[in-house]
Amino acid sequence: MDIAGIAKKFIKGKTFSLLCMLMLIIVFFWYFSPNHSFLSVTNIVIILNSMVLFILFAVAVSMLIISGEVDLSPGFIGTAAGATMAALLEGGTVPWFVAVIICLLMGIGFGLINAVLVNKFRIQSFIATLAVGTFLARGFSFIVSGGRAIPVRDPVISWLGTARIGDVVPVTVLISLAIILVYGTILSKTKFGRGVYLCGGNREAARLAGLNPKKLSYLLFANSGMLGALAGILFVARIRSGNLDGTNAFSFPAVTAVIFGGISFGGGSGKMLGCFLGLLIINAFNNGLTIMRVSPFWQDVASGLLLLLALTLDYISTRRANRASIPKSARRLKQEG
Amino acid sequence: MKKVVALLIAAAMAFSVIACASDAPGDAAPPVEEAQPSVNNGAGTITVDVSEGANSIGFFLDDVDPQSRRTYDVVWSFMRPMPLMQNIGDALVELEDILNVNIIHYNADGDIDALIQNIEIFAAQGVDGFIIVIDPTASERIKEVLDNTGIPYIAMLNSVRDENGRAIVPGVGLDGYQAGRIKTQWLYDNYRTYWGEIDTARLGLLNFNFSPNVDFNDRYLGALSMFQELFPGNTNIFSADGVAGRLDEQTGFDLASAILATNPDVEHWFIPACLEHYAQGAARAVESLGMQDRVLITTTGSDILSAAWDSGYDGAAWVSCIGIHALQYAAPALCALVALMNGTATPDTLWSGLRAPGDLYTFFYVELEIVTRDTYQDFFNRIRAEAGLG
Amino acid sequence: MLIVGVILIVLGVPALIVGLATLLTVGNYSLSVSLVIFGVIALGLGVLSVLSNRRENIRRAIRKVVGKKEFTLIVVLAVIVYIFWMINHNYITLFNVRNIFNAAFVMGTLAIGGACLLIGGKIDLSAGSTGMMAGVIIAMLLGMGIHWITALIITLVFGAVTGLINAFFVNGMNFVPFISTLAVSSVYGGLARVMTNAQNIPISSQEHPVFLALGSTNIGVFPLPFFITIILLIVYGVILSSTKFGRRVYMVGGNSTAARLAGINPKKITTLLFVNNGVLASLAGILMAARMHSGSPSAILGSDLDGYTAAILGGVAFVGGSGSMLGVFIGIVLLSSFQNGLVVTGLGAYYRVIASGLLLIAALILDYFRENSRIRALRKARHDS
Amino acid sequence: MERTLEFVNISKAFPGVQALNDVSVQVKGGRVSALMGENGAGKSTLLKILSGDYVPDGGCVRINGEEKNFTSPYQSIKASVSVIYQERQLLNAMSVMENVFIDDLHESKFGFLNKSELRRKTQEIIDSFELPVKPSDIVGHLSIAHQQMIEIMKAYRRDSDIIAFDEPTAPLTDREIAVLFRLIGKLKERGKIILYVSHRMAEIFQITDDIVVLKDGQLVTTFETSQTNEAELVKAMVGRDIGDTYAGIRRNDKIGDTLLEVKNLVTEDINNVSFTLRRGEVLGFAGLVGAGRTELMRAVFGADPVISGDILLEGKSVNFKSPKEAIDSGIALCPEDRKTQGLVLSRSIRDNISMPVLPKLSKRLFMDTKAEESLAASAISKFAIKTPTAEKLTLELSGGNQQKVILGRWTSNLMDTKILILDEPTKGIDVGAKAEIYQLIHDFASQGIGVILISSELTEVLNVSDYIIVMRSGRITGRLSRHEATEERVIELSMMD
Repeated sequence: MDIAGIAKKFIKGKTFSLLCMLMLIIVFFWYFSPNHSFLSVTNIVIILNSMVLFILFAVAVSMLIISGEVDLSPGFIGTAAGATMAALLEGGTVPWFVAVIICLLMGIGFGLINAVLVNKFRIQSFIATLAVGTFLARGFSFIVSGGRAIPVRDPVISWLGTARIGDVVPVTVLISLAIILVYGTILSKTKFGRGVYLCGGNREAARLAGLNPKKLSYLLFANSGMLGALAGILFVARIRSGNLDGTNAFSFPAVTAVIFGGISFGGGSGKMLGCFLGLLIINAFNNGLTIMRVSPFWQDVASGLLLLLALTLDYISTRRANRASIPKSARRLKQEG
Repeated sequence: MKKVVALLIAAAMAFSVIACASDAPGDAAPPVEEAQPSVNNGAGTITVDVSEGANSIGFFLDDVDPQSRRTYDVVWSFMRPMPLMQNIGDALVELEDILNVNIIHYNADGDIDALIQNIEIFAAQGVDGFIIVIDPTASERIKEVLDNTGIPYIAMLNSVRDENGRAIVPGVGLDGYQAGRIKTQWLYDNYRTYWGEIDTARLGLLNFNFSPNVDFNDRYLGALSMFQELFPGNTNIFSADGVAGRLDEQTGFDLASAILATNPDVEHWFIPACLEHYAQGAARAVESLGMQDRVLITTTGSDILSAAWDSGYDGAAWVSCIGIHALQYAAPALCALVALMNGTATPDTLWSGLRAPGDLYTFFYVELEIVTRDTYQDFFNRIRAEAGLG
Repeated sequence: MLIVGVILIVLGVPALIVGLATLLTVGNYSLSVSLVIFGVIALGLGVLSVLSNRRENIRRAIRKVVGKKEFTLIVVLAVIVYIFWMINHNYITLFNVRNIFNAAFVMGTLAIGGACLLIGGKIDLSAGSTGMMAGVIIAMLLGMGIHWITALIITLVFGAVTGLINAFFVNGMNFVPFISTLAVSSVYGGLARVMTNAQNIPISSQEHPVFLALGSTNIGVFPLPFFITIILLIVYGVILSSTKFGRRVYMVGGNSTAARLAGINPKKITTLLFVNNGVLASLAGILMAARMHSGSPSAILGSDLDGYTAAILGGVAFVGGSGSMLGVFIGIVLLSSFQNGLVVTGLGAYYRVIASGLLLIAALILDYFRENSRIRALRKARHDS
Repeated sequence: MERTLEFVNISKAFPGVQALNDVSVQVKGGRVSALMGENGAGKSTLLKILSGDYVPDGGCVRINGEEKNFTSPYQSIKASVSVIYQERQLLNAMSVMENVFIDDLHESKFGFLNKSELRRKTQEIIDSFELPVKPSDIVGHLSIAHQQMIEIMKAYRRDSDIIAFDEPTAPLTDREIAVLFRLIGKLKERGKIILYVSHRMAEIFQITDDIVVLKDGQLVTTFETSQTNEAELVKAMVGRDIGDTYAGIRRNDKIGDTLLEVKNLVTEDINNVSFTLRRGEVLGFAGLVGAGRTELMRAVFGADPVISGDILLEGKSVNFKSPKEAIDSGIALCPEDRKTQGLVLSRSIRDNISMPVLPKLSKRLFMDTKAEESLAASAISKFAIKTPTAEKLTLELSGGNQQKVILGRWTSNLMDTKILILDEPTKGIDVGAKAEIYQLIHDFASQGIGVILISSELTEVLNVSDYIIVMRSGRITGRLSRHEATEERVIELSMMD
């Protein structure tokens, strides 16, 4: 394919429109922020730092959305993992890596509960994960911590939470970037990733072509639980205590970022790069609002409108794509269906 | 048509950004001139304690005339949008002209990680001081981040203590445990005026709690310990932990109504609620069960109750509360911060006279006074007068 | 069947007599009452099975009743109430029953709107914040001295408008319902806190005694707000079961292609359902404001999840097309008595969180088996033909 | 006034296939007119144009002389036309009376449903249909036969002037068929226009007055039922100059040893089927829709659970729990419905071709994109798939090209397919592409692959397969070699009980 063809395709693609929006936001806030501090090195690092936990949740949720499901429980699993981590480390007897492994296994456990409810009992994934998250995981975090935020004083974990490489870039930022890079390549370059797209596009056709959608669903839910737990661990490392509000409120923004990044509902398409750009846009936007000293209540309003805008753009682009290829009658059914 | 909608939403967003940028307290948009050389916070030989001159609510002026220096940017940062936090914000704004400061509001909407991030953001913006609710669940980390910024700060509401309980940050707040004890004490001293003599063996304690929050938990423990001291051997103690619900009236209503209705053998009830929302819910539950003449409710904080009294509420059960005017917090905190920013005081010299033995810095405890329907007006007026707002 | 009937009667009668006797004399309250209950049930079943043995139509009537979803729900409700009653006798007192209803009216009103939407094949997660906004709006309107009836109407119209907005996004622009309503809910959350500066807005009892009475008067055992919920349940029950519009809601939820073939416009129906849900959500907010004498930006926010739990417990299928208002009513009472019972029995708060989760998951699994058994019956039918 | 229904110069094309080509048919009231023709002859397309599901590219529909063009099913219902499809559109969770009166619920005052009226009217219709069903029964709980009768009742209740039946008797028992025919008789007396589509010769000769024969989207001829016989009808239906399409196939004649042996297989839809497939043989499966051929192959392929019986692959007994196991042992299945079971429409041709061989394509950790691209390119060239690049979405391909992509998937260089099962491979494909596919089938056979061909097109099965098995309702009713098999014999076997 010649360069012009690739370029034309790129322009029409989702990544380009995301980059434009990102530029728009950067320029807008660069201009308005007091002495243009929006683009200062510290602020960029702050933005990346604020994205760390969101990246983990977004990666967990994006793969599931591509495969046609949705998961609202990682935020709550994160809090449960954080509380368990703090409880395990309290006595100082349990070494940190044992505690980390236990928490990750616990995250996988909650993920598997989600998988069983969705696959075995055919419960719709969003109500099943909501139930597991808001009740089971949250209840578990209260029980394991006895209702109080246990301080964490383990040296390695506190280092993890606060250390900065070259005194600028926090370790957690590097971890999160590494994770989105690894999962991005898995999704686009490996056969497992290809399987996620194929099962998301047409589960029965994939099964008849030798893939195993059920196993994949179990794997993805377990992975989502694990990444949720990992985010919980990083959260505890950063604030050095098992706070019980923890990352409960992170599930919704993660799904927002994933949709914003062009991963369409009902699976089948969308890339991890889009997801990263979506996150960058949302966090840069929120950061900008804070710098301009916008009251947080208005930030709630703005983040709701941001998601609606994302859904509108997704609607317009799918409509344009539809008009191009599917015969009219099939499209009429698809739209009404 | 659908494209029109997308543009509409984008416009709505742009409007919401600009609208709020303009009405945010303090002129946010114009670029602040280059930050001054870093404020000399507490260097050198300051020994005299400027806060000695503080009046009973803790308001004082250091010897630097506020109008002679530039306007300081002060960030008021807290975790969750509660009525008290909002009122403290408004009280700080009232003091802006007197102390020549510009207050910037920030609330983390329950996300402690964002709270920490935003300290760094504001530090990078070159703000001059923080008045911050240091959430006890992450106090070490928040203190560490604040110290790294080198910007003076005053803790609000929650005291910050190290492992062996020493206060390590100057702050203004309320002694939750003491508040719990005072409420039960008040109920004990005044129940006769409402009920006359009663069979104290058939008296019950309905003790609200929201255990994950350290402050509410202290109030719960204080009330419990005082009740056990006043009525040794009385086992009618019922704890109502709202953690399964939310911090709202419905949870207070459900818990109170369930416990009150299913323990008929308890004739009279003390309800020293730890949180105003639960007290309001309990008051409605008592009214719906027709038990106004057998239940006395009091709580910490007077925002909801004073507003209700203003609009004519004269319910028989919810009779009193610990009077809290936001100025009681705002005045001492802002004055102390201004002194730190002016360099006329150091964290060590603030309120040195009031320091509890063993503490590194003083945590200025707000006076706790229980107010009733007929005493709350002049309590508030006294506070305003003492804060120089007449 | 005859022998079973006889045995049941032989067991039932003595149990009833002994139960009544001990109740009046010895007064070991819980044992004797249990005996009475057991006696009554055994006797009743025995008589029924003996009768049905002889007359065919009685057996068919019994099978018809037992087969219904609502019957299993009533049995579950009875068992739960019985267990909680055994643990704490004061669970069944006039006051506590009234508490159960008082805790149920917000969840109930939201459950009605939510159930209608589920039956029509859609879902709305913004009901909670719409209700909260309504509470805030009516408190502000009353604060301005507007007569409570006009304020009530304005707030209900606000609810309808939020419904229209949801309908525009879901029907007009094909957004995925649960995501777009979540986004709208976040917008309302922020707006409410901006309008109220995160404060409670009190409603003074001097100026609006009638409005506040709306929230606190009782009609027999039913508090007025729950009484309104019951009336709504009856009205919606009738609409859904025996009006043309009602049946079309089922059609649109069950098989939208078949509905379209019958000339029904699914989008028009679901738009009406969203508007209806907005109005009911704001009614819940209004009644809450009346009960609590204030509009608060933190009220009702989590209750829409409870509403859907009650609807699902009540047998409303999550995929749409089936469910009844009678089932929803039982679901509401079941959920509220369950949550109240947990408090009354003094179960630790943390375990209450897990218990309500297990209840929702159990309801979802029950829904699966109910749906599954129907499919198995269908396949068996095909096999026989 | 005598009712007439005319299709005037109707033509309709789909990407890659001309479903109807300038068809003109005239049908008069008071008569039952049968529409006959093989699968893909254009019968169902004609009905869908009548029902407003499809809009014709050319020509129009004239009812009683008046031109009508329907753009939605509801419009045709309003114009008193009822078409009863095979896939029933019923509301399973609702009662019989609500389904029957779905678009005409009787309202008493202020919108309330007049249930008693509704129940009375439904009972009337139920009595005339002689069904052991009550108006308030839930449709979902009824047997398939009864559900089909309710679908028919819907049309009967509308009392439409024109009623079209598409294979109505497939799920019905003989008693219900008799009831149906009596009702059709009554409708005929009331001067209704009745179109009747069926493969069952016995029915055609029992109730229809005249027969319209279609083939490859064109009108062949019309008969008076009384003037013609089965042989003449079959000849008209299939009497294609067999010469060109099939004669040109370079057949494979090297048939080797037994490749696959299935003994007494029992599943939910199959009872006690046994057959053998030899290397290089093209084994044809004929039968009507619903005879259980697809279910049999899905069981062999491991897609549906097997209750009892065993399957021997090259002599070894195998028990496939999932399609993956079957594919790894060299069995490939091209499913009946390309769009919902064959392709992932939202992905590219390359993705769809490389699906089953992903493990072979990944070196160490990552996918070897070059190898994948060359695999796709070779498949595209081998099957002459008309596409600019391998990145084109399968969504945008024609029926023929989509089928070739699936064939390309199962016979790509990295697949060592031993057995290739083709389920209706030429459904909805133009005649030209069909000939290519037939040649490919025999090329595969000559490479020693055992090919199983399921097709409802009589001539295709007869001319392409080496050996033919005929099935009906889950059982094998006949086995014929290519030479002894004739259309009449196969049709007879596929309708025998």
